[in-house]
Amino acid sequence: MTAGADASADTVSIPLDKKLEMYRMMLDARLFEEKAHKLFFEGLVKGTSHLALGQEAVAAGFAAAMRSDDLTFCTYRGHTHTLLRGADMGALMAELLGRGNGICGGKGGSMHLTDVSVGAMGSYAIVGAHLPIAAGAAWAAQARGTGQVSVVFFGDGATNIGAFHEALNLAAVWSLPVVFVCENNLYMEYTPIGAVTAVPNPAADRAGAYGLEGIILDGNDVEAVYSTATAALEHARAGGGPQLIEAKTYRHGGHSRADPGTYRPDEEVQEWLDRDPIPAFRARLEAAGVAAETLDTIEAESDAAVEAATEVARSGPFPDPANLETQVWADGGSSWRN
Amino acid sequence: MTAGADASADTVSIPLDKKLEMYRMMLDARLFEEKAHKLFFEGLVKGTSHLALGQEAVAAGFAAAMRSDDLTFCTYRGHTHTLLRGADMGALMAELLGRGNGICGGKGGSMHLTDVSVGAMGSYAIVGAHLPIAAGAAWAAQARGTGQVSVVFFGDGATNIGAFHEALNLAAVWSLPVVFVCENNLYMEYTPIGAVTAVPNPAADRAGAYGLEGIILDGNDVEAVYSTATAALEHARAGGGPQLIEAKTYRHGGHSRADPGTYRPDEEVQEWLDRDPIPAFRARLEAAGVAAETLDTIEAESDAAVEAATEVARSGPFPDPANLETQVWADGGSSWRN
Amino acid sequence: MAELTYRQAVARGIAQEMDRDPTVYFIGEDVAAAGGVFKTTEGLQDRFGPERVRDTPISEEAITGAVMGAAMNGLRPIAEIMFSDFFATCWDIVANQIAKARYMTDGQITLPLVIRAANGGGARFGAQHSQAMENWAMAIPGLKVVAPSNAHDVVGLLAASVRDDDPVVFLEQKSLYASRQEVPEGEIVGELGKAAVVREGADITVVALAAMVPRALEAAETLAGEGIDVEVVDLRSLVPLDVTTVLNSVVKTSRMVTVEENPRLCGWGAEVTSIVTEEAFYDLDAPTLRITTPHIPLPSADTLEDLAMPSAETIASELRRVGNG
Amino acid sequence: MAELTYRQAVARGIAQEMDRDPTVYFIGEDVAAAGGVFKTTEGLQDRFGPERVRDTPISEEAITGAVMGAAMNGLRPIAEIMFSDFFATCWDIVANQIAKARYMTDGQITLPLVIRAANGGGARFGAQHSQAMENWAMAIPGLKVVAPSNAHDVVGLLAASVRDDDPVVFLEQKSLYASRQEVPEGEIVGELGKAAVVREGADITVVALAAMVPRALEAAETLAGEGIDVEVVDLRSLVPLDVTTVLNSVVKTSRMVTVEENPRLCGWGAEVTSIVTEEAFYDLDAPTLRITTPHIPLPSADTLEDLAMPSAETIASELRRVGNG
Ligand SMILES: Cc1ncc(C[n+]2csc(CCOP(=O)(O)OP(=O)(O)O)c2C)c(N)n1
Ligand SMILES: Cc1ncc(C[n+]2csc(CCOP(=O)(O)OP(=O)(O)O)c2C)c(N)n1
Ligand SMILES: [Mg+2]
Ligand SMILES: [Mg+2]
Repeated sequence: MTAGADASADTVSIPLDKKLEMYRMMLDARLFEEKAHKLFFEGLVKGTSHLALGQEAVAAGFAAAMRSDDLTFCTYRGHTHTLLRGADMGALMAELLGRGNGICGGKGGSMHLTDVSVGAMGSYAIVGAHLPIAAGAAWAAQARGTGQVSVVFFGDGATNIGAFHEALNLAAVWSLPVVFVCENNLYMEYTPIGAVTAVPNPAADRAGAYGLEGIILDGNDVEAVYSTATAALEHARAGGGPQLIEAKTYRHGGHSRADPGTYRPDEEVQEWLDRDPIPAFRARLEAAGVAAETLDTIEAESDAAVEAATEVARSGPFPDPANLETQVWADGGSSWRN
Repeated sequence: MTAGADASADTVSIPLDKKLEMYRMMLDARLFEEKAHKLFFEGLVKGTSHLALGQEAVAAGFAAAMRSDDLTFCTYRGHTHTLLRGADMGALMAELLGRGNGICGGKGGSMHLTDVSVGAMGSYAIVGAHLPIAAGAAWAAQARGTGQVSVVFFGDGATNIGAFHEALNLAAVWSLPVVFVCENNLYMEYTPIGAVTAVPNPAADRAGAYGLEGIILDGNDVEAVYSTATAALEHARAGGGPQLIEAKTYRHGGHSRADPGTYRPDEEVQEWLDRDPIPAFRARLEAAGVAAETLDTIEAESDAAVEAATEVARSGPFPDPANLETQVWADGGSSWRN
Repeated sequence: MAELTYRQAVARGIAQEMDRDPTVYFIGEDVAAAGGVFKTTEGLQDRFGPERVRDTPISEEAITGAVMGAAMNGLRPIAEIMFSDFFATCWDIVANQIAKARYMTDGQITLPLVIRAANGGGARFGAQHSQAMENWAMAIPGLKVVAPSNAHDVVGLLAASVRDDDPVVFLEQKSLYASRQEVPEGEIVGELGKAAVVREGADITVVALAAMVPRALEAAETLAGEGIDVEVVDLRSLVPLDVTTVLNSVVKTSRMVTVEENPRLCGWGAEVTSIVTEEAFYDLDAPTLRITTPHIPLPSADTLEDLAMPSAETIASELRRVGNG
Repeated sequence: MAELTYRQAVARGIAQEMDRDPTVYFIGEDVAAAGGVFKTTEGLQDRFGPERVRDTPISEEAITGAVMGAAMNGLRPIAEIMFSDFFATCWDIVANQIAKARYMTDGQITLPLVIRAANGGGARFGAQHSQAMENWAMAIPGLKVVAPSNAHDVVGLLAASVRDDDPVVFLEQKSLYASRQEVPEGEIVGELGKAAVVREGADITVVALAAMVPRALEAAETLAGEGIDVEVVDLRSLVPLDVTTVLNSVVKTSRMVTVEENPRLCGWGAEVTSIVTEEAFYDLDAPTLRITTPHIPLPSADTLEDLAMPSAETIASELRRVGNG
């Protein structure tokens, strides 16, 4: 599929339980982040947080298609990606609140969620840096013959930084099993990507520079994402080399923290709210005969999970001050002298 | 003209005096560098030197086409580019020998030849760095309405580093008057560019990623270079934005210093020696009716100029030790404290 | 005389210079239409137009390369690197190109440019958005390094930096952005390389920078109540470094403590300490002391971050150790 | 026992570890088919094959990113950055990603990797290919920093670095590549964080690193003839830092001089000096002294470069100033 084509046409038949799993994933992500947003305004989430509200279909479609030992690399906008690989929701929420029971013991915070045990290999807060790192993990997979695939998510803005270019070229030359996924939500922080990018599709229109096909995808269609992801993972796993996918999507809210996102035209926001991936998928599921109660139950379960996670976080202890100086080194400490 | 096309077809009629100027330029460059090579083996050129023997047509064609206030940015392989913009040959040679009468007072050396007075804005020794810098100079030209064009020369290897990508995108987005010229001599230091690059034409095949046409050029045909350069400079000067040109060429010798270049197949070397731009151009000039004596005279004059420059360099004083700590700051000194 | 935040002082300083000199241009990510992620540059694009105040792609090498090239060719550009941590993504341009161009060309190239960035911790942003990296820049010959501690100095030192013919790394301490100060109307132009004795004292010299200055002052107040009279020196710029003011103070007090936000190793505190040990050894009555963040990346959790960075309390308790004997 | 050059010791060290551990891989520019631009890695690709010894594009961020990712996923990779100056082109990956990953994830990520580079001046390569940048790395929490002064240590410390579970920046001093030493056959494994007293002496402690070690030894010999007995400490690694050996020596001699190749400001000499001043203040009988390159980019001309870097002669004459009183 080349730039301009719509990947949803490729949707293969997806088993119902996979569909329901993805529905649950999207709801988990949505409700988790809506709660995080609330907690930010309560002053409980310190520092910053970058929500992916509206972008859940990309994370869900990929996570559902990945093998359990595949590796995810994401950005500061990484709550959803980390959660949907299977990280513990309570530990994630606790991390946002800077608690000792957080997934990184409070050392990482919202921008650095990581759960290596489920293949969530880190959230990277400097734009573009994780692309070569993901390629490196794929190189190790190739060298060791593990059959793992690295999947690396990044924004449209990341396509203009040097590391993007270096990673794509290396991955292509070494035929590495890595899938590069650009979540094009049309904006950097506040600047429209079109204002600072030489091509209309910032990722897909550059695929040719690395001998790759440019794949464009409706990132709000979770089934399309799942199908494209499945194909890309298979391709990479089979030794076909990297893939570059541009998923068109939109964040419902601002870039981070309290940003209201007012730099975006109202009509544009409305148009994308109308394309919210969750109700759209629900409608499709219902049309396909899934009972509303089934979906309501899933929603209620997600809600309960988020409430429970919130409780775990709120009641979590603050980090032990003794942990301030641990885990700089592999010996567990931080000593640089004798 | 797009990737794969041969720019020499566009050769417009070039006035004879321009042709003879270019012939002299190529000879100046050739003889200057042959002498530098000799002096390296005599132990007079210290450190390193990177010769562009065989690549002279690119430098000559561009220098002949540029306006006197246009700006050249080149690499450590920059003797020729700096010389042909008009830098004093004796001062260049003296710089290679680390003398106080060198063009940079001995502080720059072979890899950093610079003569701002003739628009030779520096030789940059870290691959790729000068591409954004050249774009920046073009931005100032645009902002100030000077009509200058920046021309930046770089190797095939430089197309895989991040700065290449960032510079091209910025230049395209801001429609900057900058001409990017890749001198594709098929090798990085010792590694064939094809072994580490995802596309066959490392620059031209990436032009599309910046909304540009990929222009491929026979870099050993000085007339083709001149014509393409003239067109690109006009385009950029007229506000048409950047151009990306890939000139295919070859270095006759090794990468640097004493490298014999043995990693290259003999037949490949021979094939390119047969395409040496200087005899080829001479043959064409003679075929067009230029008298052999005219060309011999030019050659003799170049030779004399190089000998004179060598004498200037050999007899130049070593730098005054007092200059060690000058010119860190604009006040001429290097003091960081009171 | 209006109250100005440190944040507002940035825009005021830039505007003052853009007004004065048409060759001053300003670029960075999200700085123009949106006024900057820290709201430090609001209104500048409206006032000076989209040619002179421009948004860039996320391309730090292109941004810093652009101001370098532009400075070579007639502009006096200002770039913003959003968080100082991101200097790492363009360190080649800054440390290898900008810093060295003049020397390598024996003075042929002059680079009157400023690169501003939000520096330091305290905002719970985690290890990749919180570094105090003034020591990275100080270690590179050819860079001037400025880090104001208050709104008045932001305006004055920014103006001085723009007018300076050398490249200046201008570090705004992000935890100070909300701090306020009375700042007079009219043009303000400071001077690089002049430290300020912001509190006179007889017993101990405390040398501080940026966010550590108000904390050192607070600690000094605490100790005043305990009979220890602390002198506080605000370095304001690291390059040039006002060694004279530091030495004069040490000669007076015979004791010196440096307070820096940097992780432990190779910070400016070590440099100042070494200079003092070498040049005022016989004036010292007690060992020097460096207060720093431990040699760790900065943690995100508020409680941990507060523990990591030197606070007024930890400064006070360390000063007590040095005593006034 | 064979004579080995410092250059050959690099290949020997890498080969020793690749032989032992099949998860050790090695990548870099021109390192494989051509054996490296300094001929430090000749024969490795022939011996270990093109999978384990690979040439890369000129993409320092991709190279360092690749070893980081690979180290997360089961390899113990080694990367070469050809000249240490080029660390600036990938400083984000090294300083912001590799150094911080373990801490930010509270120990979830372990990065057993080594990044080697040719460091320092003396080869007349000019300011962009001659920097001694060990202080850049030392200033970043999370990086270990090693810089051997002789062929034996190259093998042993390279082995120790590969076996270490933390990221190590391994700096080979390019002006030492041609130096030779008897090195025993068989496996050699050193230890990080152990300085060596390479010359015992009673009067002055000289702390040196890499190329400054032989120069300090030469200066010590000169002074021996003048009745000044110099002890020379080769730090060998900056992180971990063997403070104990330095302090023990200073307690004995009561005088300390550091000799480093770095430009003046914020080098490891300042760090060591500050530690000594803080912890052995009452043992010092004279001001400490730092010998460094001036705070300038390194010039290319041989005469100027020689003048800029600390030589045995300048070290000797500075040591005379410190005296043996
Ligand atoms: C190298 C670097 N430059 C700038 C930033 C600041 N920054 C954080 S997010 C962001 C916008 C990124 O846009 P995009 O890649 O489209 O991702 P999105 O936030 O839209 O998911 C910027 C500029 C950064 N983190 N790293
Ligand atoms: C960032 C960086 N990496 C590596 C080097 C070392 N190096 C110098 S020249 C060179 C090869 C460059 O090849 P190319 O761009 O094709 O230019 P050429 O030398 O062929 O003219 C390399 C790897 C460097 N100078 N800068
Ligand atoms: Mg975006
Ligand atoms: Mg080449």
